[in-house]
Amino acid sequence: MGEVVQVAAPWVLLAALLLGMAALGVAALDGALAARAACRPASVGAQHPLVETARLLRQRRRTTVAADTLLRHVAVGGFAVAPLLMVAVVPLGEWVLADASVGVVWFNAVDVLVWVLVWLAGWGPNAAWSLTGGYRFLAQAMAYELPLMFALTAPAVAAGSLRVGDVAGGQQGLPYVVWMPVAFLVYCVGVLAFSVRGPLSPAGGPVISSGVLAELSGVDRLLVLAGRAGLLVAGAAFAVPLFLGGGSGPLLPGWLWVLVKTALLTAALVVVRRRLPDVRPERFLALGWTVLLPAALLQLLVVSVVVVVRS
Amino acid sequence: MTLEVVLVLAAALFSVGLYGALSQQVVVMVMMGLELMLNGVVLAAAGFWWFTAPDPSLQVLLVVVLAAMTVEMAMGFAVALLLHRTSGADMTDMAAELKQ
Amino acid sequence: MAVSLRPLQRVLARWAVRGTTVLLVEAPGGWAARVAVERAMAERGWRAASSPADADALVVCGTPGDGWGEVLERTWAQLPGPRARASVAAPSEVPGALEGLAASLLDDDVQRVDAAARDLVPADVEPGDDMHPAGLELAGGEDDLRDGLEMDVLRVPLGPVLPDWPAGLVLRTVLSGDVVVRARVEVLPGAPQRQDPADDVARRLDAAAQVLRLAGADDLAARAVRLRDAVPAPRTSSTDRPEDAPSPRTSSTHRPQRGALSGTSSTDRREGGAGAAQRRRSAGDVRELRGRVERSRVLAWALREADVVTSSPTSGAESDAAPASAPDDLRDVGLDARRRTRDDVRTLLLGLLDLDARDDDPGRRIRAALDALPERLVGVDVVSARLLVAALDLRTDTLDADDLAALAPREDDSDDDSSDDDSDDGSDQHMHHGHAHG
Amino acid sequence: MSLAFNELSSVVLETPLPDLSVLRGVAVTALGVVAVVTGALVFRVDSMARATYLLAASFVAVGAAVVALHLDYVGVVVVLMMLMEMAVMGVFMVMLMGMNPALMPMSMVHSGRRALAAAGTSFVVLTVGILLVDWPTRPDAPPSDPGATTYSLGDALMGDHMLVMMVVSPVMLATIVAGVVLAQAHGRYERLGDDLRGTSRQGGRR
Repeated sequence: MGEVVQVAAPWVLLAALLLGMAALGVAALDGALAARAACRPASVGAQHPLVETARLLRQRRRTTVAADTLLRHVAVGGFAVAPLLMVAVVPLGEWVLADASVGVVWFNAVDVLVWVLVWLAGWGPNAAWSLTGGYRFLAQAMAYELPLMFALTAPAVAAGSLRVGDVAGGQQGLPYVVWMPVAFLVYCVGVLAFSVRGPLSPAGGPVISSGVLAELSGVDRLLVLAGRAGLLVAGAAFAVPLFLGGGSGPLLPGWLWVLVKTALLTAALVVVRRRLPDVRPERFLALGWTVLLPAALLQLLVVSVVVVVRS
Repeated sequence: MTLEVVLVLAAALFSVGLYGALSQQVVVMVMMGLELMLNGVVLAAAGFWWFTAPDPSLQVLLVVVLAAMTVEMAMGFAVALLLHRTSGADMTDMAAELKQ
Repeated sequence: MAVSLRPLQRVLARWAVRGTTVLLVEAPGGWAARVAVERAMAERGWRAASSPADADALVVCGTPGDGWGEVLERTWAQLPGPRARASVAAPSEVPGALEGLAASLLDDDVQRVDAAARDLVPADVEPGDDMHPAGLELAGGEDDLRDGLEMDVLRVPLGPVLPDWPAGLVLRTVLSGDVVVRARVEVLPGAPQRQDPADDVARRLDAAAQVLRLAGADDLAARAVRLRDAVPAPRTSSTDRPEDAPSPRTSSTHRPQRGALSGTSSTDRREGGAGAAQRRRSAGDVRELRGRVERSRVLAWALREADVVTSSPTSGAESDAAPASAPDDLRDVGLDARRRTRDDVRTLLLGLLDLDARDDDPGRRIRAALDALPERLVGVDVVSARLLVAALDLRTDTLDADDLAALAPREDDSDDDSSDDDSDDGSDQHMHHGHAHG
Repeated sequence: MSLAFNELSSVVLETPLPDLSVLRGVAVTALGVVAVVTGALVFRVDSMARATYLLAASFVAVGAAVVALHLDYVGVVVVLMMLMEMAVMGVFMVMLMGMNPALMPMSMVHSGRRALAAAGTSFVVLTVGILLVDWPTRPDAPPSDPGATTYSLGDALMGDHMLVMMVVSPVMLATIVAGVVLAQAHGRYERLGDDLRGTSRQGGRR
């Protein structure tokens, strides 16, 4: 695969369009799976995102007493922007929006931004369920963030670069997922967690009346829902250059391979998400600190040793 | 742009932080002041790096400043929690009384 | 300009109404109506709302009694709009009610008038002062049970308008952070309804579905709902349940449950064997579901300690004030008081799906559970509290008039010393209850 | 990222790229001003949440300025760490301030005048010093490849300045341990009993 070329800024519109369509796809797949579970025609469920979009576009926005409207707007707007910031460093074949020299760290910084957004979305409405959701997310956040950080580090160490394009180019013939599967799995757990939906969804979920979503209606709600799906897609898209060999593959052009791999991983994550019950933060804390973190560190050790031996 | 502009901005950040650290009563707000002072240090160091020295030492200094910030925050929170737990104190004045 | 937008708006409205979200409110005695509404909603592709902000329509199931008026008005005011509301007292009223909702939501003119008549920015914001900004009381601190830290104390009533929550139940909680410090049980009454013991299996499956839904196990919950809707009508009750009459409409493929029900009731006398076979098959399905729930390691792992918050030994001081319910009573209702049982929710869930275990006197069990609940929830976080309440399958419509009088809402909102009052009341009611049921 | 910024501005202005250093100068100055303003507002607003996240905004502005000065790694790490810290700090603010945060006007100032005088003095002294000192200028051109600076940082940390790394790492570890020990009220043995299973625990309420 050749060098990555940074494209001009207006292409961000195309990226936004792609992300939006992928987010609709996530919701459609989720709806179809739900419909199938209820023994109803999957096609009806697959229409769910369009119907829901129409409904929320038509619905009025409401506020609560003594709400911090400014912070709520920041959170809602941030949800729409964060996935875009993530995919900005993901090369689509040979093109990338921002060929940042520290793309991997950049991605990490944006996924930490999600902490801020979720908490602000919980804080803004000044209501009990929202606030509880925001706090519960932060309670769990560190337990997925640290393992995720080390999982991100492993491919960067192997490629000897923090530039996403270099990491993708560093796995000619052998995608990193083959010899760092643990890092890949830990990374996927992280994606499930920062996309703020089950099974790691302490900020939402039916048991706290959808938490940070509880007081949002109309366009506000639509943006947060779309942002949530967008985060899942962006997480899957970032895994492609990091673990899945980027645009390399037979027959098809690179950009198409990136899209195909992203779509497949996204679909897998949606299916996993449906099959697992919600995990409570205190349960996940134990898992994160005692299993995921040591596993990620061990993986990093293995990768480092391999890199040292190979050079 | 000259180095002076960056340094004056950094000095302003530092001074605002100093004001916060000296004037605030609540431990957490004092810590915010300290953080702001270190923020100024970060900006100044980056300016120095750009304008005077291609030496990586300044970058290393920046990493040390970041580590210092982290340690300051973590220990600050821990001590604040300890104070809170033992005496319900959350103000610096109250903590000063503990010494007597 | 406005004219040219009309067709577009109409298309948007038509699409929007296809996915209407409904906030279901169930008054005690409204169980059959709610189930019928849920069934009809599934046929239309409608969804249950998780909160008033999410809802397009408010549907009240059953007949609300005293004390509901204000609750319903407040909830209604929280719907963002376009909005519509309906009351469904009996299953037979369901089709008309939903038709009405859809028509009302589709009617842009009606909705515009409604929207113009109210301002969604809360109008009741008072100027307030330092200690009461916007006229709200400030949250104060209180010792937390979890780790000895002080968190903001909030007074949060749970219910009666809450998805997957017992009908009419109001849990007036004082929360420290997300941990329940105090709780008081109230029940808003519904119209008295004759109990049908034959509904027992369906009601258990319904409760199990609620627990599974709250736990986020959506697929299992969907399975439980399907089994609930497919429970064959019992012979004894088939004659006096209006919805069992053979439906004149041809049942489409999406409505197997209705077809099954009418088939059973119309052919009941001639083909008792077929009904029995169907009941057997249904029982087999329930057993299969129970097996899946039991085998799911992830679910067990996720539910374990679902009601336990590690409370520090220092909080043992609380126990002085706590009324001593006999452990036996708690075990009767499926709780283990000796230790804050790790597997309470899961055990209760499996119990719900165990068709061999019969609930002979649900009234007594539920009364005991309601008595035990306030004490049991102290130190439990609010999320676990919801799981536990759902798993207890609190059928408030089995309470008799005396019970309801004892659990009626009280004017004085919980003061600082109300936990003592509550505990006194609790034991008092408990004795009274023991008397009533011999 | 600074390159992306250039591209963006060239598209927006539809003019050929101006001198890079001018653009960079404007960007760094503007970001610095944003950092100072948001930093000052931290001590002016009434809401704990807003104060915390204004501080976060100040850090993000400085982080962006650092990136614009081609220290990509350090700049992005500043953003990453400070967002994380401020998210945690918000929780501590709410927990330790002991009043309703969103609603109540807060003035937590003591000895405000003295602090103002001290801050003003320090600013004047620093500024005068900055303007008087004859700063050296680098002989070569400023670095053009942020990737190379990141590499040189890593090279320094793992080479000449290894000692820094070796000191910082144990300090961080000690901080984690000390923080947990100080902040925790009850250890897990105390909570769960000697077997750590919670069976022998006398806790709860009976």
